[in-house]
Amino acid sequence: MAALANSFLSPESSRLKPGELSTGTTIMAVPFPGGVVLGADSRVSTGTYIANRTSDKIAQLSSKIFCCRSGSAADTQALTDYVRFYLQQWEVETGRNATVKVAAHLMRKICYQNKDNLSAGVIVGGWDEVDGGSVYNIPLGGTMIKMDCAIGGSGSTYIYGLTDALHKPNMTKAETVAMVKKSISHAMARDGSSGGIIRTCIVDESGVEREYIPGNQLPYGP
Amino acid sequence: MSILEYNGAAIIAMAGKNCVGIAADTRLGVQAQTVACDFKKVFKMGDKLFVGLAGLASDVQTLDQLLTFRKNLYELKEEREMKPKVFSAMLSSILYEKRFGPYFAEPVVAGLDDDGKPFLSAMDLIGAPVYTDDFVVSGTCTGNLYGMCETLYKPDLEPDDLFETLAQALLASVDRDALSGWGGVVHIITKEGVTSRELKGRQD
Amino acid sequence: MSEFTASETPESIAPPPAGFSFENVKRNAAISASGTTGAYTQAKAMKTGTTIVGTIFKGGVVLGADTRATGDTTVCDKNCEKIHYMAPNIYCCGAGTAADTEKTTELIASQLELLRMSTKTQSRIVTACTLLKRMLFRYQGHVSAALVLGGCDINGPHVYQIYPHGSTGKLPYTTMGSGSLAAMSVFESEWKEDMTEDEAKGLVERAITAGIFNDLGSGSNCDTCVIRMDGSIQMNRGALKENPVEPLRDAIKRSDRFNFPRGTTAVLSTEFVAHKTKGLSLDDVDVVTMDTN
Amino acid sequence: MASLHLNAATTAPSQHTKYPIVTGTSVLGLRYDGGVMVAADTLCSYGSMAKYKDARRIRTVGPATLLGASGEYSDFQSIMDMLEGMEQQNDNFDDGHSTDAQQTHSYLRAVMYQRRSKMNPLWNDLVVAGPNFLGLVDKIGTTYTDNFIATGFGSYLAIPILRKKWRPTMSEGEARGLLEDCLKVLFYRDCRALNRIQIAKVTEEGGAVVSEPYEIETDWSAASFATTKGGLEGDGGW
Amino acid sequence: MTSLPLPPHSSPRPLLTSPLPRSALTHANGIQRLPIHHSEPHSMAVPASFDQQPGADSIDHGVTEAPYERRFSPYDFNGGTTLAISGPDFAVVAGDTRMSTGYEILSRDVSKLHPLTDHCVLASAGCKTDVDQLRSVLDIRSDMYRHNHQKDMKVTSVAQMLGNTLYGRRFFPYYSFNVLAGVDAEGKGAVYSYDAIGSFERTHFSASGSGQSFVVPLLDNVIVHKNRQDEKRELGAEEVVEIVKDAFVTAGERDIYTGDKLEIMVITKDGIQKSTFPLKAD
Amino acid sequence: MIILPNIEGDSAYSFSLTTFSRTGKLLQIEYALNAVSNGRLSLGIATSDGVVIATDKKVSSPLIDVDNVGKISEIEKGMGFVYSGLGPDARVVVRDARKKAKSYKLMYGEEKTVTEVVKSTASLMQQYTQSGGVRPFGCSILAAGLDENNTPLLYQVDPSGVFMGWRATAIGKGYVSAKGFLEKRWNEDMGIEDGIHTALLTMREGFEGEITGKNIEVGVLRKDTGEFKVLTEEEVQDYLNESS
Repeated sequence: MAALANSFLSPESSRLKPGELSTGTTIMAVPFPGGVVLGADSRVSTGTYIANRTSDKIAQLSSKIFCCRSGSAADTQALTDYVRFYLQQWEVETGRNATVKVAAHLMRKICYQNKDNLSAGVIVGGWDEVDGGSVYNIPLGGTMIKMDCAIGGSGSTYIYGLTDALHKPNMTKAETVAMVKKSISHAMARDGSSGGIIRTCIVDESGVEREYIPGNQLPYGP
Repeated sequence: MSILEYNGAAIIAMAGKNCVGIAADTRLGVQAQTVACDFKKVFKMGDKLFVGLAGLASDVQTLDQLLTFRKNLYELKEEREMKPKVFSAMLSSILYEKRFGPYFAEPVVAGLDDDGKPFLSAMDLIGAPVYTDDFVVSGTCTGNLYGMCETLYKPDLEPDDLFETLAQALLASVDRDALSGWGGVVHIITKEGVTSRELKGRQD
Repeated sequence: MSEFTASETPESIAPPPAGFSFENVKRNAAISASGTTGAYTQAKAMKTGTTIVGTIFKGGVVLGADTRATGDTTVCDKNCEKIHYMAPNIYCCGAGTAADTEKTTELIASQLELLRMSTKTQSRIVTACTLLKRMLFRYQGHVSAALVLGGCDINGPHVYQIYPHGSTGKLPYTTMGSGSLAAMSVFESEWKEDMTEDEAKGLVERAITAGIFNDLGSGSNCDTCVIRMDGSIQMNRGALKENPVEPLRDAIKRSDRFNFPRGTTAVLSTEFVAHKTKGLSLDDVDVVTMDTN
Repeated sequence: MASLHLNAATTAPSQHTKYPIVTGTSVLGLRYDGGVMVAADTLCSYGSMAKYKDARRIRTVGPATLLGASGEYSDFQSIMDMLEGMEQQNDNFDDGHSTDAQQTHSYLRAVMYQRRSKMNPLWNDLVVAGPNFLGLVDKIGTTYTDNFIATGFGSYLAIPILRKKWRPTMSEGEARGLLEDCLKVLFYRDCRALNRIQIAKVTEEGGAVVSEPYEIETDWSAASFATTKGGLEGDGGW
Repeated sequence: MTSLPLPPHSSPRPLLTSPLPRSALTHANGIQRLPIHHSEPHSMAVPASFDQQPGADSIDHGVTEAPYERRFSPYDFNGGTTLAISGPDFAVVAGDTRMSTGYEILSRDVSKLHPLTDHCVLASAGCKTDVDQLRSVLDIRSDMYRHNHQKDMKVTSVAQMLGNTLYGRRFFPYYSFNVLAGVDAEGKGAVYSYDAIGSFERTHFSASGSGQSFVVPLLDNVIVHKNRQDEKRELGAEEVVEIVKDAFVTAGERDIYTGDKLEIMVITKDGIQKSTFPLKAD
Repeated sequence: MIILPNIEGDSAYSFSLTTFSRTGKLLQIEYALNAVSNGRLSLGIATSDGVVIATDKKVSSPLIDVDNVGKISEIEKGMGFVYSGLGPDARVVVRDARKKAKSYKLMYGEEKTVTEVVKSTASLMQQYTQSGGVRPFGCSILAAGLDENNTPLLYQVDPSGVFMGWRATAIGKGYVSAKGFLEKRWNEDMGIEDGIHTALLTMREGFEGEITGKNIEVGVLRKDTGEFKVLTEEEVQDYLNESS
């Protein structure tokens, strides 16, 4: 089965140790003029057992910077803990709010330096005074790429076409939110490792908005 | 084959009325070949405290020495006898310290508390303790030993009856295990002293 | 300057430095590889098998566990304790390798106490959770302890699940161990928000019972532990004893073949060693009244 | 053809399907007062992909037998071919005989055992139900009959519920409610399950009937689910 | 048709090949090796394993693998204990009714006892599918015998037939642990004990299956009177039945695969008497 | 863990500051004892059913928040320390004792007896009189605890590493007269309640200003519960009101 099963897993999941928890996951982040929308499903699994069906894969790194986690639950949790810690230190030492770029670079550095030991793919997104809303994708290995529409996790393979079709430059906040929810719903419908509910996080100058879409109210379908 | 079964052993400890007994076979083998039939697996750690070690013979002896050393040190330093409970906790810590490179030995502790109550414990090779008030077993034929003890154990046995129960449980078990046997020894610990008996067992 | 420095001071002897010792690792690897008929198999440590669960209710947390410990397919301990003390307001259920759950919770409990003594505040569940996950993550899953951590602090009642690799999740209810699916089936069909204490206790007992009767790795009794927001704890060892062995034994007309008259066993030699008395006590002395005439 | 066989004999043992490709998850079945009910969802996965969402995994065989399958869907289809062929023969003979559930069960056991002995298994766990029969055959031919049966993940997540709540006197409505509850739990906790299901029943009077697929309600409304957990305080929530 | 090219790296088929993947050979997990008669060279032991993913048991969380995503093994281990004891004019045979796999109980009421004739019962634990197959083969053969000879098979004949049937599958054995009990032509109790590939002997008593080790030394002690200097006495069927109950309660306490219900059959020249006794369900 | 200076280090300062004077005295230790005598008074009384330790925690300015001042520390269940002398030094001692007590508990599964704790504390203090690059501790410790037979014990540990058991004793400023007072008051069948009152009376002797629950601290170890507890301000005040 190994060969077949793995062909449907993201590279992050295929490197899991036996019995390790995987976030499976569909994660997504899209900037819009003035802010950014992040979204994620909520399924955490071991094998095909769902260990947690309502987890929160969007972790806050600083007041307006968030990251979406995919891959090993343990690795990504430890990773975000470290970045969160360094970022807070950085903010205290410099007396400034960290920019998304700084956060992403920190994340990239740790991912790259520990690439042999980590199975983590993350998307860092947020709002800062310098760049407004911005999104960086850091897949397995530690590459860091700034993106206009970033998706990740095992479920993302099912929605590349969909997001390409749905994403337009300069969408409004409402349009972006709708697009994120729709895309994730479609990934969850096809990926056995994604599921549960959708959590979104909208960050702009005015603050942070978290939203919870129950599993029976997903905007799936045409 | 697990390395724990390299030399073979069968050890039981059982509680009686104000007494406690510990029994072991005496075989030392190298896999299926018997090398000696007077190998010591039960060690006296104090007047009312015995430990039985089943597993790789070299680790059995190393652990015996280490335990004797650590116990003596404790007694010299604290100027008091080591209680079975404390000994058991110390043994568990010593074993767990080597969690990732364990001694290949599974111990059984039997003793009498200060107030003469039986104390029993057993551990796996990394020190997970099992405390019971009836019996504990260890060795290469634990299935046999559990079967015998589970059926034969009765609470509040007198020292002499405890001996018969232990001896029968041991002999019946080792006779169905290729890796242990060749005679046995039973120590019954009471308030007054320790009675040690050598058993007549099959030599095959 | 060296003549002025003290040579290494002998460290006080008893407790060795904390942490694992790896001195046998190489030797053991050599032994495992040395088998004449192929490598020796890994020596097996005792597992808890286990069904453990935790849920929050309106005024606190209920934790539950079965009491069976297994070595391979044999029951090693019929009444072991799987709900471990962490702090006066925090308890933790452990599944996995018995030694690991026992020692990990013990170690973190002691760190928490030190922390409490220096901060003079109640331990928080999140602190316990973080200490545990850090330790487990450090050992990358080799310390195989799967935990359900529960307790109440100023932020309310909390239940966490902690996996051996060091990932955690905060949930209203969770289960772990080989019986976790059986127990989860009960939670998923019966759990509801804001239960009363009795409802929560009943639910936990049913979940553990589902594990006991449907999962072979779990068995014997059901232990529960209620931790309330008012700070009180109710640890209930053997809250449910649904399958005692005594009625079965009592129903059997026991054969007298199970009794051994004294002398049943052939003995080669007998030796009695009396305990050596340490010093003399008043019992050893004849007390004579002093002649004061 | 001969050369192919000859060749195979001189090389390594031919590798048969050792893993399934298009798979269905659990099938549940239980006896109730008056008949037997079987339930399953309609999903067939391709690896971890939820590929076919209208795969009917419960079929009728003859007038009064239900067959539910988890595992490889192609193997199930070939089993159905086989059974339908047999059914056709029964009709052709026109002697009034039709194979009942117990006979089907027994026949399937023989088929499965034979295939496993050739190291070329049919990768299915099959639930066979008749008006007064409920049995299981797995991919190596293991069989048992019981008052309730669950395959796949159902044996971990549904059996505990069934053991607790099943009664021989259950009405049809109760039985259906119980099965739907079990399928809901499976949907919550099995990555390969779907909330679109089929229920089938077989009774003495009515024979075997399979429902059209329909969706069951799921509940995600608990406030403690909705709470944000990945906040800055880092309370280990995630 | 042109012949297919040899797959790369394919090795010639070994002579004595086990139907199991090679990984299973090294995957010794206690009960997973079929017991083979002692005279067999060690390397000939046929392993039987429930195929676990390597390392899956290092994390004791139960189901970490999907039911359909494990490698195929033609064997399963369904657990259970069987036991038979012979007496001067009776034989007692017993088995628990739990059927399990891995850590699951599949069913609580599946009999391990199978009467072959009016005076002969086969008790088997192990892999249920092989047990079922073996039973049907024996049923067919004993029916044929009856039709050919116009009489029931004697226990001695059944014993020989079972041995032959098992050996017939020497290189793809029935993974079943068998005990045969009955009364022979003289009316004496007869118990036969088997290994998985047909080596057998008539013994005083026999036990096999997952709880074997808990029961055998006990019967040595209580029934056979080994290592005992007190007086030996003959045991009647009733007393033996009570001893069997005690033995099974013990096995149920310590073996996770034994439990739910004990089924006992007492075989005398008058036929088979059945009874049951409850065991623990955890 | 106390990180001792690296002995193999080649720093020019890595030699012991505590060296013998020509007259055979270790002056640094004597100076350390002076630091203790300058510290505020602490005293302890072992009675038949418990131990009481008490200390003066008067502060130099009314602006200091006394709620955060504490000189009595629990070491483990049923054991407490009080010090006179330098607070920061005492903190190091307390932390070390707590850690060692915990690791003893992890090793042996039972609480470390007060005698063992005192021995290891004394050995820590001794090491600081003989190691390179460090100075002796500027504090003495009174330790209250129970031995394995549940007998209440009171120990004193000095900067030199000397330790001794007492029935009642005092350290810090005015310890001579306090000891004299205790010598008169102590008797064999004193109970813990008596002990607390005696401790308060002794504290009151030679106390500058009014003694209140705010400016003294009392720790009580009771034999029956086996627990050590630092009394709250109100509890101390109640005892004070009772005795006056």
